[in-house]
Amino acid sequence: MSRLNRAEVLNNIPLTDREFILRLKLPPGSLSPMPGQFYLLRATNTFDPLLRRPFSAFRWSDEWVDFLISEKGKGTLVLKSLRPGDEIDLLGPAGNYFPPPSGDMKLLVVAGGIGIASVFSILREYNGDSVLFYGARSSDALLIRKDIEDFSGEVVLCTDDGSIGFKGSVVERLRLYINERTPEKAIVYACGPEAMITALKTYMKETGLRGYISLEERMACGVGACMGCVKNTSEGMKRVCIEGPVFPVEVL
Amino acid sequence: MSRLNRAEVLNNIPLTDREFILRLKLPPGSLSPMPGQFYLLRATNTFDPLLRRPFSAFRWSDEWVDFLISEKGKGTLVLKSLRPGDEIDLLGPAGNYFPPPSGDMKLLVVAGGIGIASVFSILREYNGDSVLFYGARSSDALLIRKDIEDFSGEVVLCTDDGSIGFKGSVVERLRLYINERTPEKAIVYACGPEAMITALKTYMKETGLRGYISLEERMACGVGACMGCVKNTSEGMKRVCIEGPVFPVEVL
Amino acid sequence: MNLTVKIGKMVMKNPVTTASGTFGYGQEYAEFVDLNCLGAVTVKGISREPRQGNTPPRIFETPCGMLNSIGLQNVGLEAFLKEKLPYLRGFDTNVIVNILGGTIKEYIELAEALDGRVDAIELNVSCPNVKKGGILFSSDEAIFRELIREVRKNVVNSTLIVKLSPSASSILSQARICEEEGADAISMINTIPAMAIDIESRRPRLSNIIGGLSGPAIRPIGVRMVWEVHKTVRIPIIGMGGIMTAGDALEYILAGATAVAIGTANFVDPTTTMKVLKGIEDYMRNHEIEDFSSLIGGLIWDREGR
Amino acid sequence: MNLTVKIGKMVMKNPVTTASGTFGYGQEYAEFVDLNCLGAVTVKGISREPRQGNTPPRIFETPCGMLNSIGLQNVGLEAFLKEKLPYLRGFDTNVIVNILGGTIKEYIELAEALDGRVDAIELNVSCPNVKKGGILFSSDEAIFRELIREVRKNVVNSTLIVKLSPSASSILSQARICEEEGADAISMINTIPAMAIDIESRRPRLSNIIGGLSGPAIRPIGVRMVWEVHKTVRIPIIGMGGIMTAGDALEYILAGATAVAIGTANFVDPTTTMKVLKGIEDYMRNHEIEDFSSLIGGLIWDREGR
Ligand SMILES: Cc1cc2nc3c(=O)[nH]c(=O)nc-3n(C[C@H](O)[C@H](O)[C@H](O)COP(=O)(O)OP(=O)(O)OC[C@H]3O[C@@H](n4cnc5c(N)ncnc54)[C@H](O)[C@@H]3O)c2cc1C
Ligand SMILES: Cc1cc2nc3c(=O)[nH]c(=O)nc-3n(C[C@H](O)[C@H](O)[C@H](O)COP(=O)(O)OP(=O)(O)OC[C@H]3O[C@@H](n4cnc5c(N)ncnc54)[C@H](O)[C@@H]3O)c2cc1C
Ligand SMILES: Cc1cc2nc3c(=O)[nH]c(=O)nc-3n(C[C@H](O)[C@H](O)[C@H](O)COP(=O)(O)O)c2cc1C
Ligand SMILES: Cc1cc2nc3c(=O)[nH]c(=O)nc-3n(C[C@H](O)[C@H](O)[C@H](O)COP(=O)(O)O)c2cc1C
Ligand code: FES
Ligand code: FES
Repeated sequence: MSRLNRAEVLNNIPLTDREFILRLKLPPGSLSPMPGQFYLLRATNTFDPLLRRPFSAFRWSDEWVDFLISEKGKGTLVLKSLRPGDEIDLLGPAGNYFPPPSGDMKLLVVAGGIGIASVFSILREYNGDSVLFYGARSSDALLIRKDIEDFSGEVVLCTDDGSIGFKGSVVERLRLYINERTPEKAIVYACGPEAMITALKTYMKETGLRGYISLEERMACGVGACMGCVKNTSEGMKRVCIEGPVFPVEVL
Repeated sequence: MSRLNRAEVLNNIPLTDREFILRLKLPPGSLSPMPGQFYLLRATNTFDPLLRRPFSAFRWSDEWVDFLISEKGKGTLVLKSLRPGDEIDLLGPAGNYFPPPSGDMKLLVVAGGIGIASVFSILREYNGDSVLFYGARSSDALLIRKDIEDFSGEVVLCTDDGSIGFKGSVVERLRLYINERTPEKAIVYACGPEAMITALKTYMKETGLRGYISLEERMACGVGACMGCVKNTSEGMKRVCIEGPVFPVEVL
Repeated sequence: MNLTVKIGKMVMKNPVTTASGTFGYGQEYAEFVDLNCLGAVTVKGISREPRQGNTPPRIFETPCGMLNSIGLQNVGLEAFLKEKLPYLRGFDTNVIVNILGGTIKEYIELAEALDGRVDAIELNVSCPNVKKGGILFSSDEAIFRELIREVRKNVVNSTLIVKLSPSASSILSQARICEEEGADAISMINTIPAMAIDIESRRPRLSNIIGGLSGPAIRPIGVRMVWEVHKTVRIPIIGMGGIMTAGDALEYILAGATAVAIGTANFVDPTTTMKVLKGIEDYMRNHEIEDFSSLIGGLIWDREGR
Repeated sequence: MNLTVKIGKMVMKNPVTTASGTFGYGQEYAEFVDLNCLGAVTVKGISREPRQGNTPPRIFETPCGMLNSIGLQNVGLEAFLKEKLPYLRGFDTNVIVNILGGTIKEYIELAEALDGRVDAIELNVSCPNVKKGGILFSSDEAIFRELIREVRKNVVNSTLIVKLSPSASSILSQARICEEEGADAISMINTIPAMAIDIESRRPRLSNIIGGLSGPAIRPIGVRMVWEVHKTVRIPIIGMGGIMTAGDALEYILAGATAVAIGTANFVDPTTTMKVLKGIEDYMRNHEIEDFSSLIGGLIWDREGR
């Protein structure tokens, strides 16, 4: 089964002014993604926008895959305007994934903003006692509230403005949580904006908390050829599209 | 009333694999076009395609204008994929127009291929005894057959392959017509592919038949500023977007 | 908020002008743009005698760009002074006249005739020198220097701008020559020589074979060149090349441009100049910038990288 | 239908190869492309020692193009010979190795080590010469000539290709030097130095500030340069720069390219090479062309215009 396909848009549902969920039909027999993996999407025949854009597999079945997308610029604008029946180019699944937890680990799933798209599937796909820490600017920037309600585990919401849940960052809240409960065997799975990642990294290194963080970098090829998407790690330059997007916190 | 507007797509109806009729809503109080005038259309936010594309006003009311368009490349492909409710940029009406006939003239309307889009409105807008000569490769390339049936005047169809009407070019057929009838006061209004225009020009100059031909040239600005769309005429370089697209045959 | 900039003697109420050849003689766009709101109107290149320009086809669209080989069709000096300039003088804006010649003498005559009657004279040096067998004025540094020196002598009351060509062998040494010879400002970039072929007919898309590439495709090249020139000379730069939005204009400004010119974008959206102006104002408001000039060359960088 | 072309000693079964740096070491695209079907695989630039490349961010998209400042990250000569080359040797295709160095000595060592083990060596001359204070090998004609002469002495069994940079002061005189010094072929164009700025942070989009512009935006510039070089020298040209379709490839070929390389297009559609090859075949069939080589430089033109 090739990772390069034409895929039909099944539906495209706006969540807010900027965010939407795009559902693509998977060709029969496609590989299923793992949590943290992504696809590279390209929706036009013109060359502006030119390059494919990477998006995490947010939710999937054997027949379709959902992407939770936030409009940023030209590429995401094109995706936002897709309608059922349109066809687009799909390359993936790509990249590595969040390694499944072993045994009786406590899963601390940490998401900031649109980072929820990358980690949400962990709650469904990986067994274990999971807590979701999900933060955003304010309550209306917290997406997929219905799905979150449906999730049977513990959910901790945080907002910068305190309009819902904890007032402050997810990393602060995680710290409180850990200080209170000191879970014995915990593992962090995280994705979010740069500021959150930086704070989380510092905190995890301080405390020796183990886990994995999904990173973003602009991509050209998405297949490891161009060396465009690298991050500097303690093990040298690593390609986010191949050796990533998920990295153990130790190397960051 | 500004000539530059956003216009809503009212409908977009395929005629063949390549040809379609795009109906745009005109902003209230818009200027109406005259036969032979055109609009410059731009349907995307990206820069590929970059420039506006010129299309003749094919049919119009106070509320809308129809364009009869043949898909050639990127620009027309975008137009073909428009759906009702989409909004596009519209500049026009632009250019000069076919001068209305005076008195009891016989109107010889000559169209080759998609050139029908530019001259068809003459049959409706200008009074006079009109004959339509309309040629194409073969019968299925003859468009808007229903509208043509509804036209009360004389219609002469021509096809290169003889699949309908006269087998041969419209210019040959026009020659036969004139030789048979020698109309006293005739005036030609024509639009079509380069080969047809060349043959027509030669024939008209030979016989002294008078009339007007609508020309095409690639355009950038459409407002007379860039000097990109010129044709070399006996009166010097003329801009198709301002001094044209309609030229009296004498200057060509 | 102060948007005023000075280019030589010319004071512009805001940093937005038009690129020569893309805005006609102003009149063509007056239907869409209040010319009073522009910092300056730069008109199509003027030659001593009227010119017919090249045989059509003269334009062709390429990815995010266009080729043109207009061949400098224009009404000529006399008609410009009689028919076009008075119209523009009816507006509260500066007039920049782009000039071109086949000999240094022609340039001098144009400069003399225009000096003091227009706010600035922009020297288009991408013309073939008929005396030197058709080589471009921009491709020989000695001739380039002589041209600027001689024209400078004859431009006393107007501002003298030299328009650099990105295909010059070294744009940096040309910029230095401009400064040394007393040009008031540099404008850049002109179009980049380029070509497209119709594979069906096997012929060039333009009858002139080669044309100039403009539009958003070339913007990253223009921004780079403005940045390099800004680091090299102290005279002001009018930046252009693919500016479609206020954001694009601000890239040029942060790279070192004192003013910006809108070219091909006028074709795409005739109101681009006004949108760019408004976008710059919005940006200044959002970033609480009082004085436009504090943005010029405001790129933050260091040698180690960003 | 005969698609065979010869570049120096190297016989290519068809004129389609990949542009260095855009196809990894071949392996990355083997999932999408049958490497046996390519005329040649051109790999990422190799240096004597492994290189880490520049600090990220290294790429940025621009209108119809992209900037890159990879900074030549690569596995180094030894790992290439041990890990990458054997894999490629498993396919029935030519291997072209792009090389780069900071001194002429480094280039020579690379050439010596690769000569005879790969089908062609492509000299990337857009590198800073560390001995000469970091000026580019491509920006000084004397050093450029010396580099080619010295490397040529050491490339006896493989084909020697010199890759020209569009930012060279004169690409035509560089092409002449290549021919005079016995290079077997020229490849062109490399990326064009360019820049983009984040107006919110006021910082360059790339940590290296300047990057190379590639993609469809630059194609008309590349086609023009290939045409000019084709009129100037007799050695074959491998044309590249923004080729996205067979039609684009045919523009380069009609302008004078003997073979074509697909670069940025691999990122947009990993199967571009195969589509280009098929499109060229279709074109030849439709136009009843038996021998591909009759298309090379087949542009129809005359001095009067088209
Ligand atoms: C592995 C991976 C997985 C991703 N998963 C998702 C996902 O599931 N959902 C989702 O919405 N996005 C995701 N992203 C980010 C997404 O790829 C970018 O937002 C998208 O490519 C932007 O394209 P654009 O053309 O709309 O914006 P551009 O036109 O490229 O950029 C517009 C503006 O937005 C800024 N910008 C661009 N990308 C980002 C970014 N990532 N963060 C902040 N600002 C940015 C730019 O600096 C620029 O100013 C992922 C990225 C990676 C690398
Ligand atoms: C005043 C005027 C009125 C016009 N009215 C109409 C109209 O009513 N309906 C209509 O369908 N078209 C009309 N045209 C032609 C139309 O503007 C072009 O077909 C269109 O701009 C092509 O754009 P594109 O992006 O699809 O093609 P491009 O991508 O620009 O070109 C694709 C290919 O088609 C070829 N091509 C482009 N334009 C033409 C052309 N005019 N004739 C033949 N081949 C061409 C090109 O050489 C190229 O190979 C008119 C043109 C003018 C100047
Ligand atoms: C149709 C056209 C005509 C032009 N004519 C001139 C000219 O007469 N003189 C000149 O100096 N530059 C001329 N230029 C170059 C522009 O002034 C400008 O430098 C160039 O197009 C880059 O800007 P842009 O990408 O915003 O168009 C012309 C450009 C175009 C597209
Ligand atoms: C990401 C990237 C990396 C490149 N690396 C190299 C390189 O190592 N050596 C080289 O000679 N050219 C390199 N190039 C230039 C390409 O080989 C090619 O000359 C250029 O991109 C123009 O072709 P294109 O527009 O089709 O990409 C690189 C280009 C890109 C986009
Ligand atoms: S995007 Fe090209 S190596 Fe990762
Ligand atoms: S299209 Fe610009 S002058 Fe006609």
